[in-house]
Amino acid sequence: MIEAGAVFSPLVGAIIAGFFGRALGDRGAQLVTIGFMTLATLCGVTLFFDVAFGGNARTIVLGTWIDSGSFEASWALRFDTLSAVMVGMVTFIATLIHIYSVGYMSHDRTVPRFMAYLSLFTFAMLMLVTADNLIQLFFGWEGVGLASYLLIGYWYERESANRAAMKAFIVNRVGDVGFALGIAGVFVLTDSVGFDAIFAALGAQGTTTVSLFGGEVRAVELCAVLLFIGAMGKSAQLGLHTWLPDAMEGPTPVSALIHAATMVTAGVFLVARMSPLFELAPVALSVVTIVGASTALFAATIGCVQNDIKRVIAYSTCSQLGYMFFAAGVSAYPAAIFHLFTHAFFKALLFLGAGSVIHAMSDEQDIRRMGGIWKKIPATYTLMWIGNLALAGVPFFSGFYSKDMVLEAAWGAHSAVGNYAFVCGLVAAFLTAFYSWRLLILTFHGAPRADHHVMEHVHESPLVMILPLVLLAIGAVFAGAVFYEPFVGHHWKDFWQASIVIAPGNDALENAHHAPLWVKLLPVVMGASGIATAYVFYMLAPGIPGRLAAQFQGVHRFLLNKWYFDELYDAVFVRPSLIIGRALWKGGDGAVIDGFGPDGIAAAAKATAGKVVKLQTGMVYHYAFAMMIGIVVLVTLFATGRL
Amino acid sequence: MLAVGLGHYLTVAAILFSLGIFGIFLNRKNVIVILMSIELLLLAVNINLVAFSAHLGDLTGQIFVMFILTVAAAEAAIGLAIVVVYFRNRGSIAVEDINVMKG
Amino acid sequence: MVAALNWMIALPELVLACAGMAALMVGVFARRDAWNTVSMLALATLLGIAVLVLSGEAGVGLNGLFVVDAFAVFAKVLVLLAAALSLVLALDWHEREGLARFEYPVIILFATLGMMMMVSANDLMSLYVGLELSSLALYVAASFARDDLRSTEAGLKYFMLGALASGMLLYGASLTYGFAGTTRFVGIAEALTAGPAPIGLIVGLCFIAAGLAFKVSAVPFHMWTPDVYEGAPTPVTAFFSIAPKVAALALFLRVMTGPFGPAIEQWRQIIVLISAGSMIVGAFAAIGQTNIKRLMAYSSIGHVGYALIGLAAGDHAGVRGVLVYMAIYVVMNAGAFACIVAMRRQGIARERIEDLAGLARTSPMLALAMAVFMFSMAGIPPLAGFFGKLYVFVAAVNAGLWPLAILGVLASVVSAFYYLRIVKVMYFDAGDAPFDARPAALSVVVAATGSATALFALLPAPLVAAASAAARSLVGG
Amino acid sequence: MNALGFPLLSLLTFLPLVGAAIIASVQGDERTVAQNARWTALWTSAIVFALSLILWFRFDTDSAGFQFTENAAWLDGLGIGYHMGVDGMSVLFVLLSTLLTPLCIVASWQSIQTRVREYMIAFLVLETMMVGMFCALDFVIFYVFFEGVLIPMFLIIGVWGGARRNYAAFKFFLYTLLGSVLMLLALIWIYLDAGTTDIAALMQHRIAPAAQTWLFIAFFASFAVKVPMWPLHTWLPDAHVEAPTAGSVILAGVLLKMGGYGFLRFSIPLLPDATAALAPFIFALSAIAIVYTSLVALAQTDIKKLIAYSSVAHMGIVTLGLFTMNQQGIEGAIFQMLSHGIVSGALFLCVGVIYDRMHTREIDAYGGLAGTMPRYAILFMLFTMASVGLPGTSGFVGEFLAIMGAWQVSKLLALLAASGMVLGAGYMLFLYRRVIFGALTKQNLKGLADLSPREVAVFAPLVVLTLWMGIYPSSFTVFFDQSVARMIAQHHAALAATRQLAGL
Amino acid sequence: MIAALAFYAFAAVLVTSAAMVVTSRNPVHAVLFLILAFFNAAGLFLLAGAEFLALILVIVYVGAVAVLFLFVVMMLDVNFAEMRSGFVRYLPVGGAIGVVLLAELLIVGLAWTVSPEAPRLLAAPIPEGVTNTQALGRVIYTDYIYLFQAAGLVLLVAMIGAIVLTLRDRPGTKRQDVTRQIDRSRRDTLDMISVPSGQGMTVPPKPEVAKPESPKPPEPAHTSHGGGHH
Repeated sequence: MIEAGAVFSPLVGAIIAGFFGRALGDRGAQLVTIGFMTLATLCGVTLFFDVAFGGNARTIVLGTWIDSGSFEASWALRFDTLSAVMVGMVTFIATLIHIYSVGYMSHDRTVPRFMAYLSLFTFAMLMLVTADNLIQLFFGWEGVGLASYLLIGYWYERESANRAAMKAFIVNRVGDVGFALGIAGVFVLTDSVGFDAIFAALGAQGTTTVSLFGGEVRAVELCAVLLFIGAMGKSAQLGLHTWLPDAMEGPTPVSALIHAATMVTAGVFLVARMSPLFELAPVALSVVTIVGASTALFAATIGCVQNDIKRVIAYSTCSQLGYMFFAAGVSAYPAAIFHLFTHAFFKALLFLGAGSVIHAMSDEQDIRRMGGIWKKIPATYTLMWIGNLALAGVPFFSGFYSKDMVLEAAWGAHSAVGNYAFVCGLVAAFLTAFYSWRLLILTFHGAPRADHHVMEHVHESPLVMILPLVLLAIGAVFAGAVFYEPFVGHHWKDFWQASIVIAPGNDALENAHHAPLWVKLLPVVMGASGIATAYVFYMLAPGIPGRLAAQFQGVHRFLLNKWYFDELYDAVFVRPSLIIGRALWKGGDGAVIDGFGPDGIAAAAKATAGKVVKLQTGMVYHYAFAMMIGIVVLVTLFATGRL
Repeated sequence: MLAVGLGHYLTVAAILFSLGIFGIFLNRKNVIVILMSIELLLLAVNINLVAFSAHLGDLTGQIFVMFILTVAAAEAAIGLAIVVVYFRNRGSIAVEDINVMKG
Repeated sequence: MVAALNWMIALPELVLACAGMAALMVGVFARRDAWNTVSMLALATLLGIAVLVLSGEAGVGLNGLFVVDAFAVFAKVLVLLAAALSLVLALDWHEREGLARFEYPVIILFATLGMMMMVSANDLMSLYVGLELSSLALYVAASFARDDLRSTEAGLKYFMLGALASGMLLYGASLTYGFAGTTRFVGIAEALTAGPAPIGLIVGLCFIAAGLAFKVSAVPFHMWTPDVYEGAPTPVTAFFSIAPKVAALALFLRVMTGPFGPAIEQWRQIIVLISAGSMIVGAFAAIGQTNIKRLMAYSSIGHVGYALIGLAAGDHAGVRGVLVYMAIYVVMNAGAFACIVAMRRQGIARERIEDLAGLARTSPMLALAMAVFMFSMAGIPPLAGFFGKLYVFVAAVNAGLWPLAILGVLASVVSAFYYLRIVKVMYFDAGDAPFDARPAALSVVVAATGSATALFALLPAPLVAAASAAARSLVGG
Repeated sequence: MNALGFPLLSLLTFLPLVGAAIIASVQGDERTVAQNARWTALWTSAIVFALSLILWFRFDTDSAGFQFTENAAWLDGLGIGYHMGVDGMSVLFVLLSTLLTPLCIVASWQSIQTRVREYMIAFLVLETMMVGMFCALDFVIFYVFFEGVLIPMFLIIGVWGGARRNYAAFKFFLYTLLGSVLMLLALIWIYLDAGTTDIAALMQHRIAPAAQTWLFIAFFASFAVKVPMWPLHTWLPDAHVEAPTAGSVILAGVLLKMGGYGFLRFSIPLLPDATAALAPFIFALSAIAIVYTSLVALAQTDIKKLIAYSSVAHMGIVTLGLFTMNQQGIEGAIFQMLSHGIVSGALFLCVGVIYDRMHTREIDAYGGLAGTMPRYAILFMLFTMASVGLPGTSGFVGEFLAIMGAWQVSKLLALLAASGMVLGAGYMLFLYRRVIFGALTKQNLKGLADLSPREVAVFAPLVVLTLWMGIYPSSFTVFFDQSVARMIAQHHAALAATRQLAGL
Repeated sequence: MIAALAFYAFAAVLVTSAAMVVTSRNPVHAVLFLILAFFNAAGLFLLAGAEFLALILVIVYVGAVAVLFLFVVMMLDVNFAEMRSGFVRYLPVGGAIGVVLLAELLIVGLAWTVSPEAPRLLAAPIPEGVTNTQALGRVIYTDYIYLFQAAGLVLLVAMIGAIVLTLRDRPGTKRQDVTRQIDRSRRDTLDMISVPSGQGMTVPPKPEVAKPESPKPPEPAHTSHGGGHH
């Protein structure tokens, strides 16, 4: 019952707010959704402690869903440590964001719709994390995709919002193709889509090979890579990341909830969930590591030059997701999840703080037009500081624990890819600290760059917005220290139990605990130097960035334009699709198929008809002539042959 | 060579028949010539039948000829009647003018 | 030679001949109001004869010149029905067009008599005489509107080409006689079984086939059809398109499967050729037509092509197919022509397809009936026309005539186009002024044929059983 | 007769004709006739639907055989009987037909104002043909209904259609006719080979493998046009665009399924060797269809045409699934057909809603409807999502199962099938964005009324079904589980037998 | 030998005149050539032993049919033609087809075979010792009565047809009214007046009574020969 309460109460809230929103009014809808979210949180947090710390893992089957031959997927709620961590985190943060939204969206015209979408999203996310089989996971997966689409495009009158929403959905779909095929592969391999059955059957299938485009590959590798492609889409990894920055078109609470704390981490969750599979697929793990590490670095480079406050944080999210992935890639799933967990708090904090800033600045998002407002909104300022400290991995904030753990694990893998990840991670840590303080300084310090009209209106956000920030800040400060030991400590196995499997020999996590001191210190040093650099650039010598940009114009533009990924995709996929579609329509369907098919045949028939009719001259002698020809032909054909 | 046999009669009939056919589709001017050509066709048939009758020693051929003659006479009557009414309407019986309907 | 006269088996023909002459007398002496009287008399005669035909017994008579079997009975009933239907169509039309002369029904009666004789022919001579009797009557009927140029032109063309065709037929008959020494169908068959057919007989066969192909208007002997159909008065065209066609096809069947039965391998190819040609011409030539009678002419050419598929098969299934096909064809064609006869606006008969525009609004039932006929002719189930095609194609596939079968179905698609065009004009196009009120008799014909066409699928068994029996009497099996 | 004691299937089939007869016999001025026709048609189709629910409740899902069978003599000379019955593969299609008909009639309540009587008659006749076709257990009977559909549909497109209705109606008619007549020849061949056209008996009949290829091609000509498969699909966009709303609904909802059903009922079971041999060919065409028509859909400017092209793509998934010859693939295909019947029907209704108000189907004429028509926007969103196969809606299950099936055949095939997920999302969202989202700038759109209660009533069952089929699809798949399993088993047995023969 | 010479003579003239029928520019000439052809065909018939048919051909065809042609040709008074343009234009194709046909027919005629079964199948062998006319007369009203009657019907139809097509019911034409003719009584029409000789005559005035007209021939004369066969 409590399980169902945790998962389904957001749905109830969404339905009530969505369909009866007009009757309830804004306030009513807010109350209903927040009420149900609170209920979910209570259940979720209870379950978190019960399952994760009480060891009461369980699965509740609700009913059959799809049943076709041996393909059996049921609706079920699976609560093991992994799920419970996620459920607890998701419900808690989602509730805070619901509350925050009351203030942030207070001037919106369709509040019930917004609240319903938020709750709907939460429900889908919960279905995702509590799935007992790949199909239900896919349901939640797509469900959050839908909610994300709806929320990004929430301001549907804005063309850019619509584009961003579509982009998010479609890019995610590309990943989903991989996911779906991965599921197909897993199903064919193990004849099941339920987790327990899959994991049980995997052992015997470790060496099974399948033919692929002429070659033979190990089935588990193929499945793992395909599933990871799905994860890349949702978690905005390099190549499929383009939607995430655009997704900032959505209202800020959405960015916080979906594009920072929860949905984007679904990919990491998936890899952790499928750890028994990935453990059998070393190549796939290497791929995960490389992609994750590259993303971490790549996104951080872009983050350094972006000017939109939300986009900077979005790229930071992208980068942090890369950390999680390469952690998972070196088999340090607990580290990945731990970073996911802490990241959820500080990134939500950052986003909501940014939202608060935007709120204060009359919907201004460009940090070049901010500055000098730290005194006017001290609470927000403080909270943003906390968030950035956590993000930069400054010691004893939560980010410090998790990021260090991730980097140590990468080092601990003692492999080439592990080292690559370690190096990337270190550089990214430096960049992270740099852009975090760039953001802080540009936003709050210096001379005000906004017009005075805006400046006059700068005001502290209402309590309903600040309160969630405070709660998140508490999390951002303490979550790392509190949960370090159970999540990634020496006895992590007692905590995670069967929900995460690490094959013997993949000892990155264990090695991390025995990392030398320089490994442990280096990230902190990188973070500190990043902060220092930012301080120099933007506080002490504000001319340097401009000069650097002029000096390395190519690099700067390259970074500013996000490595030209959008342009590349536009040129390679989007535009050609439209052009080809049009060509196939007019040329393929119209000219070729219809031209040679129905229309052509019809025209030919008409032409034939004209010719046949012309034979009918009306002249008797022609008719007689035709008869003669007829008889001569008949006689010639059938008689003379018999001479 | 001089002994007259079945083949000779058939040859004559074949030539007549061909001439009749020829007459029908080469004639452009007068419908009545077509009717006459048809009479030639029938004559060819009759010569055929009579020759076969003689060759086989069977009367049937001759009986057939008799009925053909009868029917052909009736046919000629109808044909000429139609030609006459057509002439009344069209004022011409040139074959080339009989082309109101076509296509 | 002992003459087995057995004239009683020709009783229906005798009665018909006497009735024809009696009708003539009535017409001559009754003077003014003879049209209606004689028409009614003729109608009654036709129906009465049908009963007589049905109740008659089978056998060979009149010194072996005449045969009555289930096949003949089937064909005769069909001919009589067709004649009666077309006569009903003529009742009102001829009066309005000033053609209400009593000779018309008399001529129809004699034409019908000739057709019955054709159907019952058991000898080349009776074949010829019967054929000529009906042909002469038809020549007259075609030019019956003697003051109308088109009608007389139709008569003239029909006559000239018809005479040519009978010349060919006779030439073939003479060659056949010369080979077999007899004109009796059974004798010819016997002579043929004795050994391989010599070239002379094959040539004769070709000529006879050509003559008969002319009568059924099969390609390339079809050229007269469009002109005659267009020129003749519409009820006459209706008559042409059904009764002589049935009779000639029946004769075709009998001649090919009877006397020339042993030479099936030779004539099958001939039939395949003319059948294919007919289907093609019937499908394509009608596409551009604007005159509906002309369109129906091409349509009838196409239908003959389908029917000939059954003949090409030449077995029980094939003959059955032809008979079923023709029976259905008679009904739907009569109905279609009834609709065409009803196309009269402000006293003037209309023949253009465009004149049907908007019929679905002005006269929904007529449009519905016409649509039923058109869909049926296109062979769309569940209408009757489909079943005709089905039986024919079954025969074709059974006999392994794949090219013909494939050509047939493809041609049916092409021809569906122009049938649909008529439906389109009636239903899709903008309306015009309504047609004049049509006489009740016409409505009855339309309703009867229309419902028979539409509902045939409900009770196909009687017709099929009769056709099957008829086919059995002709080819066994 | 059957377990019910009365001929249910015949009743379902022919009851609409009774309604049509009643409508035809109504006299009076035009308004009276129209109103009468509407109500009579609605009542008739509603009663038929209610009766058809008996099938839902009384169908024995544990049996793979034919149920509710009826037998009667018919074409004596050929030994062809009137044989009706349903099995798991057909029963749901019957229900789909009986469900969509009353909805179509309600949907046409106001949009059809001319020749209402004929319209309603045409729809009832159409229902007869559809139901009859899915119930037929004799090949000839099947064919009769299969072709008979053309007549009312031709009239519906041609009389009540749009500007290019002539072209569309002719194209539709002749195209499908061309396909079917070739099947007719194959049918006749099979009949002569087996001596029967009874489907149950034909299942036991082995056709020589050499002949199967030809027969398969003939069947293919018919069913592939109907489905429609690439490159035989071009009639569909034209027909859809020109047909009135309800016509499009039936066309997409039921008529396209006739092709898939035909493959399922005839091609696969009767011609196992040819099926196995030609499956790659079908796969190739299906895959092309998915990618090709999706791309074409992207370029469309007409709402209906876009949805029509999406139908072709979705039916590509169906044909692909059908020939995978595994449980997931075939069940996915069947489910996809059912789902597509509901979803694309609903989408066409959605188009109809705005077409009734604006009388244009150009995408560019719309934009920003979300503001004025929120209820409509929600519905449209739901069906859009169902169309792109969002889990939880009916569209997901079929597509996903078909992909599962395809994977077992070929990885590349599965990839191409799955690419439809991306492209489908592309064009559907593109459409939605341009119609519903965006700023409401066009003046004439500002006064649009949201859905009326009547329209909501039409959509309600479709919404329920879309979600029901998405959330609890087992209640549908259970109907055809057994039949499909049996068919697959027989297929493999037949192939084994052929191999054995070849081995000897 | 004489018979053979006669055959060749008849045949040659026959073929030549037939050719002239087809090719002559003046239709009247064509008819006359047709008559010539008939005469020669009759000669061939005679040679083949079909005397009766030869006579019939001359009497019926030349006497009736050909004359009818002549009659109609002259009645319609068609001016005869300049050189036929089409004739030349179509000659190559038409000639080719015609030659092919002729060749085929000649091949057929020259390589004639009779079925071995034929002697057994003869329906009416020529009886010995009777004239040709007698032999025909024996069967034509017995074995072939059916055809005979049917031929009569053909002629009847021809008659009806010719009448219905060509007879004009012109207003004002006087028509024979048989009933009235029969109903006439002498008293109405005739007054017997005894005229004293040498006195002259005065006719008393009396009401006008339609005089019986001589019946106008209802249709062209050709039907009359049809009647001749009955």
